[in-house]
Amino acid sequence: MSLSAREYLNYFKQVTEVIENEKDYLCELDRKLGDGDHGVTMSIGWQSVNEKLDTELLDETDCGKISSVVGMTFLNAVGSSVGPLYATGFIKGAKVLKNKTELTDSDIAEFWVAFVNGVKERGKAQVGDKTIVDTLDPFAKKLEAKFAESQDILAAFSEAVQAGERGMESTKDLISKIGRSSRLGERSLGVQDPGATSAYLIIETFQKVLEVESVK
Amino acid sequence: MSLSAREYLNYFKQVTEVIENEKDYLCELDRKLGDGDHGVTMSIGWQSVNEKLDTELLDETDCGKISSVVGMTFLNAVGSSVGPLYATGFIKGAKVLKNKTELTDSDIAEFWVAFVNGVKERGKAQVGDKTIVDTLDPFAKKLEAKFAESQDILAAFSEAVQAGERGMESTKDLISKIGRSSRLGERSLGVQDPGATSAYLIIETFQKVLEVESVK
Amino acid sequence: MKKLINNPNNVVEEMIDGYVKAHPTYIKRLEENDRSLVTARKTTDNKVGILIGGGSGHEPGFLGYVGDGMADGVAVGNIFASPPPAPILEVTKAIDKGAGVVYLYGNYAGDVMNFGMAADLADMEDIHVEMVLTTDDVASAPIEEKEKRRGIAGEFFVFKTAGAAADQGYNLGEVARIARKTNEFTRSMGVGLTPCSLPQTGEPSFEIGDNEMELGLGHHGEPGIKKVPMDKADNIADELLKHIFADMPLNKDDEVAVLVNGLGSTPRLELYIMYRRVEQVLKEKGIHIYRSYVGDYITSLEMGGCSITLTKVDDELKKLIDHPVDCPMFVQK
Amino acid sequence: MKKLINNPNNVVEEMIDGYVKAHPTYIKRLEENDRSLVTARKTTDNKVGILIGGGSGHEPGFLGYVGDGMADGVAVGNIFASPPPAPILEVTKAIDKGAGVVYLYGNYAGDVMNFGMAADLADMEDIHVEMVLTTDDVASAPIEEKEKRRGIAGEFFVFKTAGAAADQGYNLGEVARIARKTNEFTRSMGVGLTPCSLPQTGEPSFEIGDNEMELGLGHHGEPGIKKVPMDKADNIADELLKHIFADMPLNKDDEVAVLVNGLGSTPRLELYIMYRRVEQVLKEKGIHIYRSYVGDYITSLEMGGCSITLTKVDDELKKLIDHPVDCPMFVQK
Ligand SMILES: Nc1ncnc2c1ncn2[C@@H]1O[C@H](COP(=O)(O)OP(=O)(O)O)[C@@H](O)[C@H]1O
Ligand SMILES: Nc1ncnc2c1ncn2[C@@H]1O[C@H](COP(=O)(O)OP(=O)(O)O)[C@@H](O)[C@H]1O
Ligand SMILES: [Mg+2]
Ligand SMILES: [Mg+2]
Ligand SMILES: [Mg+2]
Ligand SMILES: [Mg+2]
Repeated sequence: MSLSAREYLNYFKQVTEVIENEKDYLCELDRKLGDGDHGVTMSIGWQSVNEKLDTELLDETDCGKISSVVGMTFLNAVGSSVGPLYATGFIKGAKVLKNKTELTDSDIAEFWVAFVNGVKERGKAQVGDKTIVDTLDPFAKKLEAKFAESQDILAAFSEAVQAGERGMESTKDLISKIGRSSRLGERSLGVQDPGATSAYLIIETFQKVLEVESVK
Repeated sequence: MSLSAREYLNYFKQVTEVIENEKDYLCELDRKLGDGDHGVTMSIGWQSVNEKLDTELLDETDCGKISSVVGMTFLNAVGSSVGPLYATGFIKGAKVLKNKTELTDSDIAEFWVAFVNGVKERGKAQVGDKTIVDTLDPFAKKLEAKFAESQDILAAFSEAVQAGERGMESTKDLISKIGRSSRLGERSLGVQDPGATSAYLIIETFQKVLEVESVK
Repeated sequence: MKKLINNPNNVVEEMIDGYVKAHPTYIKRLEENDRSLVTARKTTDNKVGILIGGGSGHEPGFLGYVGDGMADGVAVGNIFASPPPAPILEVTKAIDKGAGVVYLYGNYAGDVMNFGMAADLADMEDIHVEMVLTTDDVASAPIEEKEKRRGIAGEFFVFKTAGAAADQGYNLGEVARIARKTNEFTRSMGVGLTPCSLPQTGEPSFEIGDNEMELGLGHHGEPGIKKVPMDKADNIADELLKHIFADMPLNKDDEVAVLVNGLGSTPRLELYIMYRRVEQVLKEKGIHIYRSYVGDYITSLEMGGCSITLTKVDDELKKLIDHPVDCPMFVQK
Repeated sequence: MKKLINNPNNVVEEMIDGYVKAHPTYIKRLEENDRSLVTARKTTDNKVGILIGGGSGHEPGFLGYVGDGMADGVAVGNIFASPPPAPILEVTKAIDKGAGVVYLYGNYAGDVMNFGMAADLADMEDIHVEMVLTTDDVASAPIEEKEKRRGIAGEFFVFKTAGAAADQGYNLGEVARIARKTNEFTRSMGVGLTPCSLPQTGEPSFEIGDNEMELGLGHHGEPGIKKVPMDKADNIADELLKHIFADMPLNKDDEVAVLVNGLGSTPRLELYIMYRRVEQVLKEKGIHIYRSYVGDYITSLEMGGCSITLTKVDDELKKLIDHPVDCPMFVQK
């Protein structure tokens, strides 16, 4: 299986759509734990990316360029906590994709591992802090291990996303240690972390792209 | 029939009580037509009078003094529109009662006529402007006429209060021409004027005092 | 209605208490009357005294505007109620330096009566008093009955220019002339989005649907011209300006001072969005903005909404608008 | 939720638009980035640049504090969201006069990351940057984890003293030292009564019962320590002060600057009632109030409630607190 630049661009289109649909839900989670803007922020960021997809990136074939423009565009549109986090992810990932117009299975695996490392470096959060990292860290670990084992990106990705989902769900039972909700203490129990949720949407959407691709 | 200074003081006690009971209703009317404070203002004013009744005026026997202290106390406690209006009423009335420790029927009639003239002079409102005057003007006219005719204060007062009541009720069908509600135009239709209402309570309470007195 | 208060009956007392303690170098209470506040600073000899006042609940109006370059004293009323004559008289006596005192207040039945009574009493003490009523609210009566109009946020400009004139040594008649001229050239109109509530009742001051606003609302929650559906900021600004222009035609190259005033709970963010449109419209008409004020200048407790005020300025008024001010709630360099 | 806005997505753009048009003699937008605003006035050569910034919705924070004696420039974020590095960098470049730039911002994950990235970029352009985080909110973490605390209204005092120090010619290290010292000696705690809502969602930022308040609420509506039943102003002030004193013991004859800050929709009347109690308590303890500020200094849109901030001042800080300021939303003589 491989992914063309066009399909890669299309992935970002789909993220835009998913975020738009889940915007209210993400805000609702953030109202309980933080300042209530996570859905709005994600939407502003992805709408801005979407505009780039329709203009500057329309005929772009360098997947590295696409990834870094997506990251910078997202960052400049939103700032916020997630701006630097996701932007760093896409920019670190861009290094893996540099000059590539077609992504192989291992490019894909490497991209996502780099992405997650970028997020972790930027935010310095640990698993268990009730953040994006609770979704992304188990996801990347599983992806790396399973892909090394099987070289089957579809299967590995799907297992990784499941691990990410479990990570996301685990945030319900966590006390926030970082970010706006870290002052909530016990009151943060029971609510799923908005960032962990949006991170899950981002990887889940990629899985769907792979699935569609695999049956072509 | 005659009224002692003690009974005159007691009248003011009763007004305090009546106003306290009708406070919310007076505010409600004023919310529809003005700034919603008429009940609060009346309450502040009469509570302040009440304090004077229990202290400075406790053993006062000069009804003129009582009336002017009530007026000035009310004024200083509230300012507002009704402060100068009612205060002027009581102060003009005080002139009639000066040095009197016992009020005759004609003192009573003269007092109220002077009271109403005071209010009218101060506020310059006309009957039909949707104010206190809509209650007080017909009340005073009727009182003067009926008392001149019959010399029966109880009967005259009771007819006068009825005239005042009709005047008060007539404000429902009036468009405000003065005071805060004068900008409401047609929207002031259907709501009874708060000032006309409090004026009615003041005279109605006096009628009750007379009635109790008459059966002694 | 949640409020940061103790006993609702003491809110005005306690506010004044806090206020004089917070700004002891600016303001002090007179011993004669605890609703009488005067500047704590020495003012120049022979200066005309500026006395302002009205009900509480409009802060910074009115006590916030006592200080250098604005008012010398203020008589403080109950919430939304004119002060009685006594505190007005005490302030008058305290700030009169022989040059007379100008009373500046909004055109409300209560204020008219109480300030009028105070002026009569001052007259008996041989103090010259000039009374100037503000009547800037175009929504409150048609132009033929301009003298019936109530004063709203435009009072700020009347205080500003009259205060400056007194500070610059104008005599009693001249200060009063400036105040009247400013009022003459000032028009305001407001819109109410959400009501306030009196501390004592806790009840909303007016009823309004979730999707409605009250055009021409008074700054005590008095009903305005009519309720209309909620609209975009630009359209609201256009509507308010339309009424103002109809009332006071402005020509190309006229100059104005602008005030976009918040009623209490409307964030500055929204006020600046309103201002943005005001500027656009004035620009289109070729009217120059000489100076702008955006913020809470005369409020109605926690009411939501805003008003727009335009004052047409000539060279004389411009000089007075620019005069520095140092009050606890308003400073201008 | 009724708001005076046009398209909810454009509120920040339109606010900035209105703001720069209202105060053209104070502030201008950089061509390089429309979220980058700098003072329109000439500042002294070799002055250390003061850069402030953060999310929108806190007005007067942060753009309201650009002017003489405070900040030289501001990077403006979306509502309640840190600005990205780009506008921060552009402001940095514009206000650096070779003496370096101090970044002053609240301790929020987003701000830390974005200002940090901007500082790295500035470093690549050979601009010396010092970063000072404010961490005044005692409710946001225990004293052992002071570095985790968020910055709330106490930021005002950090801007005030650092801005004054830069204006008085202090060098980069010294300005940063002053900012850190001020933060070190500053404690705040707030209480939330009613939520605000984001223009884009219209949803209340937190849930609270009709008879409850949130102790220690953050100024983006982040939940605080706990919900407690609504209480009298005096008791609320006592409670907030109790937490502050426990955190920063003050002794007899210590001197403090006080800020009673409104969160947006709380009338000044209530803030002064709160101040009244603060003054009483400090007096009882023999602590002297050097200077007081009461009003909306750092808000959360139309949130209801307030915070109390105490800054312990010595001679050095007193001189800086007294330094004159001329900003569009804050002037001090
Ligand atoms: N240091 C960090 N590392 C990873 N994720 C973080 C970090 N800080 C915050 N987050 C994530 O950011 C989310 C909040 O994002 P958002 O609401 O957009 O930003 P803000 O907190 O600035 O309002 C949190 O739910 C959390 O998952
Ligand atoms: N000039 C006037 N003459 C007689 N009554 C008046 C006049 N102006 C106002 N009023 C009365 O005052 C009432 C309002 O009183 P109140 O609410 O206490 O004062 P305010 O209008 O200052 O809030 C009105 O309902 C009206 O009856
Ligand atoms: Mg958030
Ligand atoms: Mg009233
Ligand atoms: Mg009133
Ligand atoms: Mg945010």
